[in-house]
Amino acid sequence: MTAAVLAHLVPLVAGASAVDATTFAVAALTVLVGAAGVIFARNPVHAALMLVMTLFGVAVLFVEQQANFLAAVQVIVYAGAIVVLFLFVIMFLGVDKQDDLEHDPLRGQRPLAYVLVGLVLAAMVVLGVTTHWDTGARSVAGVARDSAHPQSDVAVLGKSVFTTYLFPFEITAALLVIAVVGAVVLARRSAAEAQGDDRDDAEMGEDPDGPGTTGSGGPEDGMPAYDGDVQEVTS
Amino acid sequence: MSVDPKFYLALSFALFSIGAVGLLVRRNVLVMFMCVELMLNAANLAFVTFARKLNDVGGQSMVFFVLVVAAAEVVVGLGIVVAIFRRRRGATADDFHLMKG
Amino acid sequence: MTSPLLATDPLFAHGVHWPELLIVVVKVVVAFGALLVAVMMMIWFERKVISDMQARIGPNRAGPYGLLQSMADGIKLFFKEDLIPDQADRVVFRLAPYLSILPAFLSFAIVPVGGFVTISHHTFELQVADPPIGILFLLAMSSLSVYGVMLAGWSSGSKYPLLGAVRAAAQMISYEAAMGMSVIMVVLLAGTLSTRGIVLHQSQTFFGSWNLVRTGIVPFLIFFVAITAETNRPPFDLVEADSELVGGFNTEYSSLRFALFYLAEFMNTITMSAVVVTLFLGGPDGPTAHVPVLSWLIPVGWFLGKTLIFLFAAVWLRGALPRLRYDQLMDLGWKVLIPVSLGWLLIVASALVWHWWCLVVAAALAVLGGLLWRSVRVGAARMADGDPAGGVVVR
Amino acid sequence: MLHAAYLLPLLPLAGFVALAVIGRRLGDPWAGWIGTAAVAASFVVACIVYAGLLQRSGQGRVFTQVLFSWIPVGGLHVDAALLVDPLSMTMVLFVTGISTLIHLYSIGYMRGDEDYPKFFLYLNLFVASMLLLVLGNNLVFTFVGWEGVGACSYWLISFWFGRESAASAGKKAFIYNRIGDVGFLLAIFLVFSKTGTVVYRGPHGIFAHLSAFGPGARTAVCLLLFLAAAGKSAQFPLFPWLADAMEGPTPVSALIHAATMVTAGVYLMCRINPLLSLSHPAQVVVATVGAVTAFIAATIGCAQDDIKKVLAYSTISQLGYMFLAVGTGAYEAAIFLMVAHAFFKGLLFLGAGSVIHGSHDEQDLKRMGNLRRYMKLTFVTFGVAWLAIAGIPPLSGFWAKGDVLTNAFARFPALWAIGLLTAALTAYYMSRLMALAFYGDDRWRAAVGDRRHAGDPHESPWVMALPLVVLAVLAAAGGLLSLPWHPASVDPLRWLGPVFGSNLYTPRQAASTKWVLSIVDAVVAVAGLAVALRWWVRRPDHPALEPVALQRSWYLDDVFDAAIGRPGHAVARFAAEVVDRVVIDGAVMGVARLTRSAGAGLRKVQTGYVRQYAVGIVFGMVALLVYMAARAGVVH
Repeated sequence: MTAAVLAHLVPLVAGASAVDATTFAVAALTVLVGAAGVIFARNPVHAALMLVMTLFGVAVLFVEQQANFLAAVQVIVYAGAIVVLFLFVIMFLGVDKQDDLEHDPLRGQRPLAYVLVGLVLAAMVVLGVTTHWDTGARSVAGVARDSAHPQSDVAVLGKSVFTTYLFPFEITAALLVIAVVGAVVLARRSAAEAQGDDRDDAEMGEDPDGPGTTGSGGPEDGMPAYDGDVQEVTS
Repeated sequence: MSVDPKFYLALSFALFSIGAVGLLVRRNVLVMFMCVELMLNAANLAFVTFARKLNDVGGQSMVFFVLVVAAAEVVVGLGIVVAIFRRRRGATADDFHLMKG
Repeated sequence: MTSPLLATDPLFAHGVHWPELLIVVVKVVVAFGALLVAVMMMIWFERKVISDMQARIGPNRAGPYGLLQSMADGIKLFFKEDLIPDQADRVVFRLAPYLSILPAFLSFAIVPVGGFVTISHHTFELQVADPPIGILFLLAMSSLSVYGVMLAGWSSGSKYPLLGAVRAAAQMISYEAAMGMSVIMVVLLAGTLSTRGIVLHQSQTFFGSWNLVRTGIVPFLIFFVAITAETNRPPFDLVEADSELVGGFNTEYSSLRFALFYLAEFMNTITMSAVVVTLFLGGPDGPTAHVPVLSWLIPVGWFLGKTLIFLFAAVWLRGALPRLRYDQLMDLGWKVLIPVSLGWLLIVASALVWHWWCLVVAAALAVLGGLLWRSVRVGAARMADGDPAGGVVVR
Repeated sequence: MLHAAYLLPLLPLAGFVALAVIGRRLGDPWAGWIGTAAVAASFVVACIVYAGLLQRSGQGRVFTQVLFSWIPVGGLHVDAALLVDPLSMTMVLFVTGISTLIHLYSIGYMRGDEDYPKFFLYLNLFVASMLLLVLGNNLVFTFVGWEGVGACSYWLISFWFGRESAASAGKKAFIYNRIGDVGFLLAIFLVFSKTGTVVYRGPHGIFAHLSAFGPGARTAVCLLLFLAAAGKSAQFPLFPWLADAMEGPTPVSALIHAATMVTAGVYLMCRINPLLSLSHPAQVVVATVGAVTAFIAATIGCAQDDIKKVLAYSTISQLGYMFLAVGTGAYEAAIFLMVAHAFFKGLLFLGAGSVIHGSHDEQDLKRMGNLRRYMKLTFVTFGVAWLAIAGIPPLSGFWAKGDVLTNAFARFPALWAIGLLTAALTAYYMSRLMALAFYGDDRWRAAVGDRRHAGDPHESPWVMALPLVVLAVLAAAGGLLSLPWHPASVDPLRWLGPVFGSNLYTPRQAASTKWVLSIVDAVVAVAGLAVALRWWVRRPDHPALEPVALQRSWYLDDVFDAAIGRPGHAVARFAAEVVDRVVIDGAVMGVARLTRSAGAGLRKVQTGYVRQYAVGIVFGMVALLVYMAARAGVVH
C-alpha cells in the first residue's frame, strides 16, 4: 500500500515552486520532529519546548496556505499563552523530573497503542490522500479568496466570524469567561484546605496505591514546589 | 504553485497519530495534555488545508474556534491538575484511578 | 503566481532575483548592526543619565565621555569563564539566551524606520519586513520573549532563578492582555494590521493625526506601562530584583551568555520604544523639507528623535520610581490596566460607529462594570474579615 | 361581528382566571357577581355573533375562526378553531343565556356557603368548556370541551364533598362518563385513520370524505360516538349516575344536569348527522335506546320521593326523546326539544331549588304540601314549567314533543307507541310532583317540628326569582318558535336547515294525520295530568303506585353491582394479591437483580485508568474510519 500511496503522491510534487516546496519540507520536518520530541522527551519541559517547535512549524504551514491571521494567532495563543501556562504549571508544581519511558505499568497498553494508532493512520491516509472524499459541499461562510474583490485573509475571516459565526463567537467568549472562573475556583484553596495541608502530606506518605510514583516531586525531592501566586496567573 | 493539499493532509494525519500515540503512552498528565494539543493542531492544519483547497473561509473560522476552545480547555485542565496535585502530590495519570469500578 | 510567502511585499512584486535578495540581506545586516550599536549607546546613555540624576559622574574613562565603556564591558564579559551549574539542564541552559534575544530583534524587523528609498530602480521600504499582519507579529514576538527568561530561570537548577522565572511568566502574561488591548484600539482606527499602514494612517497632519491624540491619551499610557513591564524595566523589574532574588533569572549565567541577556534586555527596550513611536507617535512622520540629496534621512531623523524620548523616559523611570511589590504589580495589571483598556476600547469603538445608542450601551456597561467592581471589593473585604460566608482564603 | 366569536369561551375563561386569582379575597357575593358578569358578557357576545350570522344566508352561514395551530404532528394537523354555524349558535345562545340566569340565581342560592367563590369558579370554567365543546370545529377540540365539562361536572356534583354521598356520586358520574369517553377517543382514532382529518365541515373535513368510510366503519364511528353520547347524556344503561348527580347544588343540577351538559351527547350526534344519516343500523340503535330510556326513566320518575330525583329521571326521559328524534333523523326536532327542555327543565330545577331553599333544605315530596300558599311566584312559574313538560298546548313542551312524536310515527311506529306512553307517564309523574309539593295538606308542619329554628316556607330573594320569571316566559312561549307565522331566522327547520340539509328526515304525511297526532298527544297529556291530580292531591301515599322496583330504578344499580362491581372487585383482589406480588414484584426485582449483576460484570471494564479509556476511544475511531474507508471503497 505504501508503494501505491507514493505512486499517487510523487506526481504532485512537480507542480510546487522551489520556495514553497522548501518551506513545506522544512516546516513539515519541524512539525514531525517536534511532535516526536513531545512524546519521546523524558522531561516535561523539553516536551513543552518541542511542542512549541511543532506549533511554529504549523504556523509556517498556515502562512503557506494564506492563513496569515491564524498563523499569528497560533503563535500568540498557543506558543505565547498555552505552552507558557504549561511551563508555568510544570515549574510551579515541580514536576519537572525525568519520566520513566521504559516500562508501562498497564500491560499491553503500549503495543495496543501503536497498533491502533497505526490503523488509524492507515485508514486516514487511505481516506484523505488516496480517495476523493470531497463531497463538493461548501460551508455557509463564503469563499476565502475572491479574485474579483481581493481582500486580506484577516478581513475575510473577520467578516465570517462576526457575521456567519457571530453566535458561536459569542458562545466561545462566554466559554472563555466560564473557563477563567472555573480555573480560579479550581486553583484557589479553601480555608479548610489550607489549614489541612499538613494532614494531607501525612496521608500521602502512607498512600497504599499508585503503581508509578515517577514525577511526584514531594518537598524532599530537591526543587521545592513553588505555590505562591497561582491565583494571579490563572485568573 | 504551492504544494498540493494532499501533502498537508498527510502531514496532518501523521501529526494526529503522533499525538494519539503520545496520549496513550505517556503517563505525565501535562504531557498528555500536550499530546492533545498536538492532535488539535493536526485538526487545525487539516481545516486550513481544506479551507485553501475548497476556497472556503469556513475552515479558517473553525480553526479560530478550535483555538479558543483549546485555550479554555487548557486553562480548566491545568486548574484541575493543580487542584489534584494539591491532594495527591503527583502528575501521573495512573495515580488517579480512584474511580475504578 | 508568486508564492504566498512572498506575495506581501511590493519589493517582490516582480519576482525574486538577486538584487532583491541582496537588498533584503543588506537591510537585515544594517538593522542588526544598527541595533547592536544602539544597544551599546543605550547602555552608556542609561548609565550617564542615571548618574546625572544621582548627582554623580558615571562612566568617563573608556573613550570620550566614557562612550566606549559598553564596548569595554562586553570585551571583559567575552573573556570570562563560561560556567554551567552542575544541576543545570544543559541544552536549555544554552538555548535560553538566544531565545531571549531573537524576539527582541525580530520585533524590530517590522518597525518602519523611514519612508521609501529607490536605488537603481529598486524601490524598497526602510523596514526589514512589512507583513500584512505586522501588529500580530509584534504581539507574537512579545509573547515569545517570555520563553528566554522562563527557561533560563528554570534550567539553572537553582532556587532564585526559578522564582524569577515564575514571576516573569506571570508578569508577562498579565501585561500581555492590556498591551494587546491598547494595540487593538490603534488597529481599529487604522483598519489595518500592517505597521506601515498604521504609520501612513497617522501621517495626514503633524501631531494632530497621531494615534496619541486620536485614541485619546489613555491607550498610549497603558501601552507604555505595559511594555515597561514586558521588558522588565524598572519599576517592574521584579524578575531581576537583585535585592530579593540575588539577580533573578540570570543569576547563574556568566560570560557571554550573560552578555546576551543584557543585550536582549536593552534591545527590547529600544525595540519597544520604536514600537511606541510607530503605533502612537506616527513613526517617521514629521515635517519634511525637499532636500535634493538624502531627503529620506529626514523621516529617519524624526523617528530616531521620537525614539530617543522614550529611551530617556525609560531611564528616567528607573531613576525616579521605586520597585513595585509583587501584589501591587499584579493589581495594577489585572485590576487597573485591563479594565481601563477594556472600557476605553468600548469608547473608541463607539466613537467609530457613532450611534446614539452607543452612549446608552457605554453607560450601561459602565454601570455594570461599576457594580462588578463594587461586588468584587465587597467580596474581598468579607474574605479579609474572615467571614465564613466568604469561605475562601486568598493566600 | 362574527370575529368576536373567540370572546365566547374567552370571557368565562377570564372569569375563571379572575376568580382563581382573587375570588377568595372577593368572597360573598362579589365573586358571584364577577362570575355572572363574565357569563352575561358572553351571552351579549353570543347575541352579537348571532346577529352577524343572520346577515348571511343559507349555506353561507358558516364561519370558522382559527385561533392557533394546536397539534401539528405528522399527518395530524389540529387547529384550535371555532365553528360558528346555526347549530352551534343555537347551542351557544341557550347555553350562555341559561347560564347567565342560573349564575344570577346561584348568587342567591349559594349565599353563605363557605366555598362560595369556588362554586362560581367551577361554573365559569364549566361554561367555558361547554362553549369550547359546542364551538370546536373538530373532534379533538370538542373532546377537550367534552372532558372539561366532565371534570367540572365531577367537581360540582361532589361540591359538598364532606358528604359521603356527594363524593361517591361525583365518582360515579366520573366513571360512567369515562366509559363514554373511551368510545369518543376510539371514534376519533377511527375517523382519523379513515379520513386523515378530524375537522367536521369544510373542504378538508370529515364530511367531505364520507366515501372513505365503509358501511361498517360508518356504523362503528356512529355507535362509538353514541356510546360517548350515552355516557354524557345518561342513556340506557349508563343513566344511573344522573340521578345520583342530584347530590350537587341545585343550580348545578339545573345548569349542568338538565339544561346544558347532558345535551352535549345530543349535540354531538346532531353534529355528525351526515355520517349518522348514512348508517341505518346506527339510527335504529340510537332511536331504540332513546325510546327505551325515555320509557324506563319515566316509570322510575313515577315512584321517586325526592323532588330532584323526579326531575332527574324526567331529564333522562326527555333526553331519551331527543335521541329518539336524532335516531329518527329529525335533528331539528331534537334541537327544538333540547332548547325547550332547557327552558322548562331549567325552570323546574330552579323552582325546585326555590322550594328546597324556601322550605329549609327539605327535598322529600312527602314532607311538603300546600306550598302554593307560601311561595306564590314559585308556584306560578313552576306551574308553567309543569304544564310545558306535560305537553299541554300551547306551551313549548307540546310543540317540541309533538314534533318528535310525529317524526317517530312516520319512521318507527313501534317507538312512537312507546313515546306516546312515555308522554302520558310524563304528564302523570310531573302532576304527581306538583300535587305532592304544592297541593294537599301542610305536611311539612310535622317535619318542621323537628327543626325548631326553621319558620314557615318563604319566597326566595329577587336574584332567584328573576330567573324563574324569565324562564317561565321562555318555557311558555318557546313553542311559538315552530308555529308557521314566525320569522324565518328562528324557525328550527329553516334556521338549522343548512346544517342538516338533505340529512333531515322529512315525513310525508297528510296534514290531517298531523292534526290527529297532535290531538292524541294533547289528550294523552291531559289524561295523565288528570289521573295524577285525582290520585295524589288528596292522599300522599299510594304504596301500590310506588313499587319497590321503580323506587330502586329497576334494580339497575344492583344489576351493575352484581355483574360488574363484584367481579371487578374480585379481579382487583386477584391483581393485588397475585399479579402484583408475584408477577410485577418478581419482574421489578428481576430487573433490579439483572441490573446489579450486569453492573458487577461491566464494572471490571472501568479500571479507572484514563489511558485505557483513551484506548477505547481510539478503538472506536478505528472502527469509524474503517467503516468510512470501506464506504469510500464502495463509492468508487
